[in-house]
Amino acid sequence: GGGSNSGDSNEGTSENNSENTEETIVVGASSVPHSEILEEAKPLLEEEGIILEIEPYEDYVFPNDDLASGDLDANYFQHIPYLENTIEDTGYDLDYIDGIHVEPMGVYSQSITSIDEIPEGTEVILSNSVAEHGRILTLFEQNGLITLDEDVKKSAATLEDIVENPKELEFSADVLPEILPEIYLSEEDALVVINTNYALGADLNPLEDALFIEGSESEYVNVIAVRSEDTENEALQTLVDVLQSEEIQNFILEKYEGAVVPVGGNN
Amino acid sequence: MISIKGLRKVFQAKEDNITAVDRLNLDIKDGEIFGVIGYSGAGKSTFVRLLNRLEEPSEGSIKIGDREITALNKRDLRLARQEIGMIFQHFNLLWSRTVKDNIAFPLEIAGVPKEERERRVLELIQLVGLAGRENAYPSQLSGGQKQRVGIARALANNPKVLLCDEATSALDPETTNAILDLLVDINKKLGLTIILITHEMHVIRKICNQVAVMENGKIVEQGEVLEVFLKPKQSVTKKFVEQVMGSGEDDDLEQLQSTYKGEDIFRLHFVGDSANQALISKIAKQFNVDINILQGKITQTQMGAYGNLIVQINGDEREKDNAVAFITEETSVEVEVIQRAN
Amino acid sequence: MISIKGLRKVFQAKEDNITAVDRLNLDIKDGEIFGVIGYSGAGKSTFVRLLNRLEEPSEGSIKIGDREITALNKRDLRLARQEIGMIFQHFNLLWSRTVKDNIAFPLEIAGVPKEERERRVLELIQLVGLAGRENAYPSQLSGGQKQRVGIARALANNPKVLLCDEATSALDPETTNAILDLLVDINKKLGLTIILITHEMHVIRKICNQVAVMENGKIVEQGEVLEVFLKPKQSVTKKFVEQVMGSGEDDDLEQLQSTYKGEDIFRLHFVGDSANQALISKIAKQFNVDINILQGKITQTQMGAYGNLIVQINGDEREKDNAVAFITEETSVEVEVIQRAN
Amino acid sequence: MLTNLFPNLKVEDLIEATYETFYMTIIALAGTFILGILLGLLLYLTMKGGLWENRVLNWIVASFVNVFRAIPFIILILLLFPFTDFLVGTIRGPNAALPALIIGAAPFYGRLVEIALKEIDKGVIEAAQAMGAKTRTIIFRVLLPESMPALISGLTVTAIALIGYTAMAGVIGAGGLGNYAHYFGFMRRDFDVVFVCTVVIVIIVFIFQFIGDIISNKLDKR
Amino acid sequence: MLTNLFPNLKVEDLIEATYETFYMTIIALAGTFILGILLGLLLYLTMKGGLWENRVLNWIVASFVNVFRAIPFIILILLLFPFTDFLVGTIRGPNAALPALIIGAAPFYGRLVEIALKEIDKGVIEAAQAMGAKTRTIIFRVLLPESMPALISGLTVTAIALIGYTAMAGVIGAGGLGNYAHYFGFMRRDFDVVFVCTVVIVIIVFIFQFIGDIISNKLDKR
Ligand SMILES: Nc1ncnc2c1ncn2[C@@H]1O[C@H](COP(=O)(O)OP(=O)(O)OP(=O)(O)O)[C@@H](O)[C@H]1O
Ligand SMILES: Nc1ncnc2c1ncn2[C@@H]1O[C@H](COP(=O)(O)OP(=O)(O)OP(=O)(O)O)[C@@H](O)[C@H]1O
Ligand SMILES: [Mg+2]
Ligand SMILES: [Mg+2]
Repeated sequence: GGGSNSGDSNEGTSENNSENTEETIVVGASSVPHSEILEEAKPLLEEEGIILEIEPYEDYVFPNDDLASGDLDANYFQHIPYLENTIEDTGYDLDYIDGIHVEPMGVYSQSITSIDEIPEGTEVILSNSVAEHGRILTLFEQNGLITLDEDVKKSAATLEDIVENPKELEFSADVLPEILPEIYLSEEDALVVINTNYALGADLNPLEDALFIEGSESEYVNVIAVRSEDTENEALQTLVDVLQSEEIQNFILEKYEGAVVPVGGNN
Repeated sequence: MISIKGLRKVFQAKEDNITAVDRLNLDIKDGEIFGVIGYSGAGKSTFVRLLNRLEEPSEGSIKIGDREITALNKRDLRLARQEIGMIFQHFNLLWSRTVKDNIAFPLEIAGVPKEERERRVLELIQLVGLAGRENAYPSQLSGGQKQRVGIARALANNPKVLLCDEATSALDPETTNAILDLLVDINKKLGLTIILITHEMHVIRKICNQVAVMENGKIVEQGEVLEVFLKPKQSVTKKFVEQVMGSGEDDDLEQLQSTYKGEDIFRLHFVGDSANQALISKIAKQFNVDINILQGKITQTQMGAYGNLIVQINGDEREKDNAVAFITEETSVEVEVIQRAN
Repeated sequence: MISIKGLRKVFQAKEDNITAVDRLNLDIKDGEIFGVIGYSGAGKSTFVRLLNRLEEPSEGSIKIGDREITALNKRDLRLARQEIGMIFQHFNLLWSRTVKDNIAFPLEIAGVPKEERERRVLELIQLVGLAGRENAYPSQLSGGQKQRVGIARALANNPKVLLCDEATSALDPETTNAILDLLVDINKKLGLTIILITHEMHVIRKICNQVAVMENGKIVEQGEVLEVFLKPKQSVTKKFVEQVMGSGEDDDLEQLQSTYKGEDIFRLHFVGDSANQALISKIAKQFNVDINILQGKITQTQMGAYGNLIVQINGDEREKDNAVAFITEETSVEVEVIQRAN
Repeated sequence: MLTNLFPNLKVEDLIEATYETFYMTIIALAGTFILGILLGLLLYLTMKGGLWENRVLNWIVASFVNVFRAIPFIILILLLFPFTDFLVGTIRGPNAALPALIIGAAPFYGRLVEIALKEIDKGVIEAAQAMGAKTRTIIFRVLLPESMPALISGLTVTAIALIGYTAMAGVIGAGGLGNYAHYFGFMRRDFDVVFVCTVVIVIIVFIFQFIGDIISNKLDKR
Repeated sequence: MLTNLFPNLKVEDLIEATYETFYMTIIALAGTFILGILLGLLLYLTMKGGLWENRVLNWIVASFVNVFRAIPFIILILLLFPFTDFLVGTIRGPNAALPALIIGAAPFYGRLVEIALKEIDKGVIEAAQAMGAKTRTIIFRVLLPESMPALISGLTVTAIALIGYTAMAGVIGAGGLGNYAHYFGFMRRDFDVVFVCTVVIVIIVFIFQFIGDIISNKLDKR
């Protein structure tokens, strides 16, 4: 069902976390790794007197809509640039509390083993999720493969903003992100840009197999987004705290073998 | 009174149009049993289908009682149709309903209450001889049984006019007779007007008052059954009348001619004049000839014997001639020479 | 030679089973035209459908030629069926094909080359009188026209055996005669064996050699047509024979009795003995009576006149008695008293 | 045992997803049946030569049917938000999926109904007309009963298409097996979950097909 | 003018997406037609009382049909990856979508074919049997021609369902209008793109429906 007991009601949140003042928070999340991480955090939150309800989302539009409309108390699926884009597009009064993790974007290929060996005209296959395109292109720019239009915000760049492409890479951005590992296996000569968490599923070791990969200091940190008025909400603060706790960070590191990098705690 | 004026129906076909019913004028009196005969494709089915506007006329008008059928709006047409029963050439039963429910259908339409409906249905099932099969579905019935369901259905709602398209053509003679008796009965008791297409002349003879002969969409002959039977004018009519009158089909005649080679064979046409009664015994007495009846059929009509007999006349040449001359000149019996000895 | 032994068909129904064909034994010679008559629901259609195994027999065996139909595997049954034509009571035409293509269908199945197929189809269209309608679809045909397409289709592939289920019951007499002539013709020329269901006795009389009467799934009477017509044993048969022999249906008799109230009326049964020829003129000469033929039907058979006449005998009381006594005692004509004056 | 074979499967979740799928399918099916019959009848009655021959109305109904069949499901859900909100009071969850499911499936079923109606022997309709039946009577006593086996078979087909649609209804949090398989199985590469969900879906499909076949055969008296 | 009304719309992209949708729909439709007729015939022939009555085979075909109708499309695409790779040589792009489209739609069409075949008058089948026709002849000269109007109407319905499917085929880079609307319209909140794509889809649906209706009516000689 929809976000029950949602809204801005913060009454009853007490600093003592007494057992009879339990509060429910509803958090929208995409599948991997967000909802997995939230599930892990559930029992920890319960100890704090907070009941966590996870609302699964399959797309990237509705979770922000629902957050803005009040159906959700928070969502956990997006990185900061995407959130900013959405706010710009819609005027939603959203903000985030803090970052939780980074899913570094990696570029893989079966036949090509180093950046220098990339032949001219190689096809680059990337996710059809436009939200990721700026990020991916930036990665390519950082690795000296292309140059982007300087007037465009990096995080919002699209394929059309490529001004220099010396290797004449052919970008095809039309595949569902979670199918990319299969594409990697089948299209031997192409460069495939895969989110690390999906790469794991295909038994790739991002740290070893990737041709090049984002660093953990990437600005594409996945955050807990909330309505602006809730940034100080204690229950949500607690959620962030728990997600940034050592226990969860260890879980992330273990489960994703370093492919999902926990952030926060240190800032 | 059914009054039809200039009725016409043209079927649009790709190559050429087919005029199935062609400027037909006709009056049918209330309570009449009106037979329609004609060759296959003459337009008979189309004609009756026009009467309740299952087929929209291309031209012309139809009046039943004081209702101008061709001018009715949908609702009035519907009400008018409830008083017109129809028996279809191809039965058109609902396969999803049992015999009982098929017969009950027009009663449901007319809003007859349940108990009365059931009573009436059982009565009709008895009448058409389907007792014991009331819960069978049409697919489990023989051709004739389906036909009888169709008949019962058409009669269910006590219509004022009944349109029958080959209603008995799938039935054995026994069942046919039973159904025809039933129709006559209803006709007499309730004044039901019946328009009946058939190719079986004995059906016409048995129950019709009036008969019309159709050919190429037109009524080429029409009148009292007896009159048409007695004096068929068109060759179609003659062919049909011969059927009921049993007058030798051509091959029968040939057979007779070869069997009685070299002998005198005549056909005597009795035309329903009571003065001709006992003609054969009269001739036998008056002339020295033997009259041998080979074949023929005589039917009694209100005006006397009607029909024809093929006879062989034996005897002295002179006597024979005299006998023939007598019949030809002194009686209204017509003599047709089929074969002379010399 | 078709040889049927212990043939039985039971339809499973919810309430009770229906034995449509019940332990039937029958032999039909090659080249014979075999008529089957019986009331509606007697099991006639089921019987012929068993012959080509459209209906699987519950019991019994069927042999056509030296093929044991009931024992054939699928492939052989298929080949056997190509030599068995069938005319269906409900036509069963393909609505998606024109008249021409419907008739061509069995030829396609038998793998006849295109030109020959076309030639044959045109020929058949002529034969059944559908020239000009060859490109019409079944939905554009009248009932009789559909029937004729079915007939042409069944004949197309020159079958050895033809099964006809009410093949002419939707046809006018003229067309019926043409079709029957066609059948006899093929029967004579090609030795086609025909099994023909009909309720029209004149069809039986006209073309059949043998006739079987079915009742409740059993053959209750069977034999040469003439024999059965002359000496019908079962009451079903009598009823059917009366149809073709025109012997007064009961209500006709009643009418006669009322018209000729108080007079002597007899029915004379001529039983096909040539010694009885010229009986009426003989009586007229020998006795001082007038014989007035009221009604009746006489048909010529190979053995002489057969049929019956209802006559009124007028004259002196004594003479009348003598005349009747003479007929009864001296001739093979049977006298039935319908009404005596006193 | 289940947990051994399918380590990632949570039985309660599976049961809940199954329940959601059933819930959505059955309610949506009921709605689809009614709306589809209505649309199918309208298409049939207003067509050329139909009982209510009406070019304009036919065109309107046909357009409606085609438009709603054409719109991708996700976009349909989006378009229906205001309507759904008004009707169900929420735009999330299984109940919110129902309007989109029904409006997505009914035009489809409507076409199947139209096809089934067209197969009815014209003769029996004429017979009913000749008896002076109202169009209403013809609809309820001739058209629907005589086409019922095909209507039921068509409904079975639609039911199974609906089960497929419910998978897509996951985007608005309607849950169901398809969503469960995708979100908790496929996306996480827990193929045991995908497998079990697929098996359950197949079983549900068989159940629908089985019931549909039985009813359809029972009704067919030809 | 277009660019004024629909600022986010790129006409070349729209044309390409339209082309992709047409391409996938038409090729998949051809495959679906053949495979669906095959499946429908098998279902019909092997059913109780059918020409090839065979419980086991019927059960197998029915299972096959039901299983593939039941599997959510995205999972179907996944399952078919090895097969697609083998057949088409790639698992990406419009051609790679074809196997999944066909295998997703054919079972569905197969059921429609079965329903259409069941409506054929038993009498004409008997007539063909009585002439000694091979089952093959009965199939090609009786069953298919006599049910053709319903088969074509069913194919129209399937074509339109296929257009819906192609939207989902976007996930493997097959493009098409549905995908274009979803990713370039909906995801970017450019609703003008969604709108135009929907209109184009509706137009395509109308074209299919129009052609289907004409053919079906032309063939119907009843
Ligand atoms: N499929 C069936 N299921 C049940 N009963 C059937 C079935 N087919 C025929 N019958 C019954 O079997 C009996 C014989 O039917 P059949 O069709 O052989 O009669 P028929 O002699 O041809 O009659 P008609 O002259 O009316 O065509 C009838 O009582 C009929 O109701
Ligand atoms: N829908 C139609 N389209 C075209 N022609 C038609 C149509 N219906 C009937 N006809 C033609 O109209 C003529 C008259 O048909 P109708 O059915 O009235 O004949 P009928 O006298 O009833 O014959 P039958 O005794 O064979 O039933 C026939 O030539 C027939 O082919
Ligand atoms: Mg007719
Ligand atoms: Mg019969």
